[in-house]
Amino acid sequence: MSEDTATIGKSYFTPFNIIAGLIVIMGLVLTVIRFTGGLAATTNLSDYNPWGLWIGFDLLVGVALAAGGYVTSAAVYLFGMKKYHSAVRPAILTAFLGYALVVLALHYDVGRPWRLPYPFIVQQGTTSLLFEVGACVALYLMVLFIEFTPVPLEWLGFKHARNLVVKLTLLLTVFGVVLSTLHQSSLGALFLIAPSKLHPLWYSPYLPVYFFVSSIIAGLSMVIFESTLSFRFFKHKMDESHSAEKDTIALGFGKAASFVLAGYFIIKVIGISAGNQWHFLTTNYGLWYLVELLGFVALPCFFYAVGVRDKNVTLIKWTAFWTVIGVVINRFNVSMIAFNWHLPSSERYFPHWMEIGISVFIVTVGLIAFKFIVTRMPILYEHPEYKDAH
Amino acid sequence: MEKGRSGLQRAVGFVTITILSIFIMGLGVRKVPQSSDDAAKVRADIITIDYLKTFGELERPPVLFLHDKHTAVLEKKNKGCQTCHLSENNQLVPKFKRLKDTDKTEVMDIFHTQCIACHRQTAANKEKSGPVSCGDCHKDEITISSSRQPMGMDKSLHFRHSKAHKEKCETCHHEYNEQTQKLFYAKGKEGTCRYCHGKTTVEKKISMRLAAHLSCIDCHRKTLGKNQIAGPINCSGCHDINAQKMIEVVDDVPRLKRNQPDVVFVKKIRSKDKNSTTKTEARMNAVAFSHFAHEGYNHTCRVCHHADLNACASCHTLQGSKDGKQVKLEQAMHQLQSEQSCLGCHQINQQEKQCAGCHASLEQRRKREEATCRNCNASPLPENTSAALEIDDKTQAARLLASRIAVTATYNKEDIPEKVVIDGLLNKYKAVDLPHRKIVLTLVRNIKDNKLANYFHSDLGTICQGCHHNSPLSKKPPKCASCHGRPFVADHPLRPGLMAAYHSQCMECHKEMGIEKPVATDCNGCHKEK
Amino acid sequence: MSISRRKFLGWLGAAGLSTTLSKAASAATTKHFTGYPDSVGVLFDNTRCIGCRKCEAGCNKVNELPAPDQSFDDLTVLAQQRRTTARAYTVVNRYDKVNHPKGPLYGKIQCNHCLEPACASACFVRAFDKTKIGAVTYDETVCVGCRYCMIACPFEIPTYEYYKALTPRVMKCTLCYPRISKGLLPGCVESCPTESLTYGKRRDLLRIARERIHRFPERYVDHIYGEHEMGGTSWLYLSAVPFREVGMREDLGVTPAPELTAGALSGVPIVVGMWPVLLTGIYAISKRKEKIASAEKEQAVTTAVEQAKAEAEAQLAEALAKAEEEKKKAIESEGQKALKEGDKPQAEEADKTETEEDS
Amino acid sequence: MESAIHTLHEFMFRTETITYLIIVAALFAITGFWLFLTGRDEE
Repeated sequence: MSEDTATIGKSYFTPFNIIAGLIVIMGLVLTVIRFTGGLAATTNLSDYNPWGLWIGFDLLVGVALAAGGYVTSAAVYLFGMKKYHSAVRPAILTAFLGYALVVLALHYDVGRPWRLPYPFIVQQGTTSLLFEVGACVALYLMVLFIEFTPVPLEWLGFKHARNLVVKLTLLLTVFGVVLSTLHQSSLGALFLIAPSKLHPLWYSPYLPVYFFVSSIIAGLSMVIFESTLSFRFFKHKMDESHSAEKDTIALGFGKAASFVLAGYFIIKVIGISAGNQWHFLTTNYGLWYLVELLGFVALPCFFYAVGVRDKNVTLIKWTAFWTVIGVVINRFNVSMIAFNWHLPSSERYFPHWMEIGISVFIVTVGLIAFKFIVTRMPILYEHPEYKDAH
Repeated sequence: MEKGRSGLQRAVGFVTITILSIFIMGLGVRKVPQSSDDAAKVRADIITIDYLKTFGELERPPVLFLHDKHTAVLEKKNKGCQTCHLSENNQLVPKFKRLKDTDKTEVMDIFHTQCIACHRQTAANKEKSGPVSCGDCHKDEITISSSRQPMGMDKSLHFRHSKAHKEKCETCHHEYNEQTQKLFYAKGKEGTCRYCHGKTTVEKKISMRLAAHLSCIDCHRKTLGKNQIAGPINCSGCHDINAQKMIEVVDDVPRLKRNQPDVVFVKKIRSKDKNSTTKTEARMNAVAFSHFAHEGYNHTCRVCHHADLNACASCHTLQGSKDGKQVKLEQAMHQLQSEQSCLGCHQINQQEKQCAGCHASLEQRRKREEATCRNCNASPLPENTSAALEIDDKTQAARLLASRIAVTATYNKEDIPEKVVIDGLLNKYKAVDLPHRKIVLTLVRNIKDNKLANYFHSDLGTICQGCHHNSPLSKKPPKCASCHGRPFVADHPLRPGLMAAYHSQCMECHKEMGIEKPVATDCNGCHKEK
Repeated sequence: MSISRRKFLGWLGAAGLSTTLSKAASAATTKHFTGYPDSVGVLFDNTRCIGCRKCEAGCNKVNELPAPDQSFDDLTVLAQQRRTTARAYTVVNRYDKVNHPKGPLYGKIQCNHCLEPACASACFVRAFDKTKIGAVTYDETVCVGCRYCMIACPFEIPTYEYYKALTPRVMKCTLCYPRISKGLLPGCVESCPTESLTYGKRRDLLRIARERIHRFPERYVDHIYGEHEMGGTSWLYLSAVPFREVGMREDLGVTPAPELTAGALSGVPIVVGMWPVLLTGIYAISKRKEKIASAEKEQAVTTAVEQAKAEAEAQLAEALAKAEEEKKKAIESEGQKALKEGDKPQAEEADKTETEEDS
Repeated sequence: MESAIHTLHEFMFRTETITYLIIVAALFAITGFWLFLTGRDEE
């Protein structure tokens, strides 16, 4: 990837395009294998391990990292922090693409993807947390789509429609936060039903709270991380206010992330105490838990704080990256590493390369879509016709 | 930016320290047993050094000390027990380098300085030596497990000892005089050591463990010192299961001479105190008991005489007494869980292969018929007859015992059907010919030499009931199918269907009796293919 | 499917009806549910099992499952520990290392048909149903294939046809629901030669199990597995040794699966109910603050503008005075020109102030 | 007439179904109510 790849009129055979193209070709081949050979042909899933990378990464991590959408829009539209306004559109775009890809990935994972609407139109399993997750993700995807529509409408010049949607902003934002609260927490609550399978250090009645709070952390960090990348690769697309607000956003979101991380650390410790799981801390799993808790919660909390106090934007950016990894690790732990811990190693799960391939393919599709939209539509700059319209 | 950099440096330092400390902690936690051969070890000579327990909670895990390993090394160097043990009153004290556990620091220092000093010196001599650092002795994880077997003296071993000591019982047996506070020998009052020496030391009575190690080993050692044959002086010699099997067993042990009766009535003992208010007499007939025969069935007197060598009823009175821990005479004789009671021991006998085939499927706590009681609590001669004949209790008991018939009663061979055709699964297999007569005769033959079994199966048809259960004794008992039909009948939830009744009875019996063929899962072993 | 859908729609209509609500209200969550009263089950007694795999064969036959890799007569497979698969609803395992004087013991694994099935609780299309008779059935016509049931099942029973590309199903024992509905025995029970499997009403089975323990206390551990595990199961177990030694988890607890998620589910309506209130409230507060701030700003601007105006007026006055002075010297037409020039700085000044305030 | 509820699962299914319906209704209602509440703010 380099800056000039985005410049229209140049050769299509840029490094980004070549690599992305290869990945897409691989993804399409794997897709064919998946839908002709079944899950057995492409995954290491087994009767003991029904959920693998496609749930652990594509769904859990995907949704967590797309939390920037509701966090930013809530901050700007509900809490009145207008100085972060330039972060809203990229965040909404990231979230929209994130959720769209989550849904795409689910088509690979479930056995009969064309039945995905069944829970809503055929038979409702209302006692299932997955029903709740499904309903919220589906609705939130719609909300995000509507929230995002002003961008293509501006791009296409549909002024009326655009203004109509903008009027709905408050409603959509409230709705988005409600839905996000629900499904972010419910993703954690999915594992509440399996106390006998998830390691006691990770299993807690507070799992939904942990997932929700960590999604805020993930959202804040992703906005910082993603604006860093955007600045690096799409600098020429940014207008003055976006470039100028970039550091303000890093400082503000960093401060928020640091504080939320502190709270998260406290409730994680309380969870251990409430379940009296201290003795597990001296085991191998305990060690790994401490790595997660100290290395990826306490540490970024401290780094963010230092970064904010010293106005060190570089440190904040790196911490954001570190925190994002921490959230990924957390989701991996709950869904794969600490899950089925009671099984002998021969029955444990490790993803098949094709599973990784599909995940990479989906992320690549996301990047391509992001690049396509950012280079064409008013994401990182304000459309000249709608300046001062907010 | 300068300020930022310093913050960054601080942060990097913090990361490094955190991650390092996590991994150092992790290393501590992850410590796994290092040598795999240690892990698999079982030894009989493990002594757990945890003497400091008496002075409060242990600060470190106890040390597992391998005694034989040390004595073996000492022996090679021609060093004796005195290397580690002090002596008192011409006897070696089992404690390490001290006579008493005085106080915490002193005991701890004795172990630390002496053990480590010796290990150091051995190492200095370039020999294989023991650990000198804390964690190598005080280990969290126990990698060696103990195979120590309890040791005791049976009739055979007792005979060998008494023969070696020319029947001088006083060599070992003693009593304690409270006044003079001295041990003395009382002829005719000998009992097993454990009657006085309990699990733990209580006041003047040292524990059995201590007593045995003081006396036995000391004697063995001194005898060995005189170049005579003696018992073991190392741990495994007595406590290793294989070593125990090597101990010479005398088959024909002459009867012990301790004034025990040959036959006796198990009954209430008439109180010598004439003013005794208890007037209760047993309602059941007293049981004639062949003490002589039972001596032969058991390896030690302790099997029955668990507290002393007096008559059962001296403690286990009819109503129960404090001495008998309120266990009444009836319970003492009939309790099933107890190894000392008649029924308890007989029940254990039923687990023998030749008995278990039938008895394993019999409910132990089932209500027995009254006639069964009479097998033991048999009616004696009417009182006036015995009085007229001037027969005393002993003779009476002997007569009763002599009148017992211990022969398993079976029907005439021709009355026992030779084979029984089982044809419940004709849709799948050919009919099975059950060799009925052969089975009956084998069962009878198996218990031919078992007096206990013969006596209890002396009623005609009793042995048939092993299979023909739940129906009255009869020469022609009902067919299995007359009760067992369809499975899972609501009225009789515990009654199996015909197929399961046959299968479980045959298989259960074969399993219990150790009959390996046909294998239970080999259908064609019984059912011939159609 | 259509029935349950109608049922759902029925509920939709009934939601407002008092009958439904009152019934639901009478069954408060603190109520203890004991399952369908006459439901059936099976009691497995491992002291009777001989490990012949006849139950596996029977199951395979009545459920028309594909032939196994190794024939059911081949007992060497017992050497390894197996689990249920998409081709075997039930398997028997041998446990050699048990502390049992009479040799190895066997364990049979199949769906336990929980009284409160975790799979049913977890399924988002209600593909699983705890039927009145006791069987937990699976409806492949609605199954999406999310495999959350497999995550949820504490006994690790449901399996999946991973090898099927387009029509994979969750596979598990059905307690031979079609057969028991017709009054027949489940395939495994029917083929067991020793009645290690006792079929009957769960209530009766518990009684039988207790009776066996009571009569042969030395033969069994004093526990009926499944009586309370995970809220109780329709399959019950008796064992000669502690259940963990025959591959059964003793750490599952007695909490029924739906209760594990009840807390999280109850949070949903509260969030939906109160979040909009809370968020809109915060919005209103921030909006109000903004309003006050902008009012203050406006005022500040007005003041500034007025100040500028005053200054400008002063300048104007000065200019006028100057002009007056000049007027004396100059002719009338020139005086008018001077008046026009005095207007200019005034406008410029005002503009400047405004931009400063804005930034 | 529906038969009595015998399992917690059945109970939860019924209550949750109704809860979800209430939720949907509540979302519309609360939006409407907010508009009603603030309808004359501009005046």
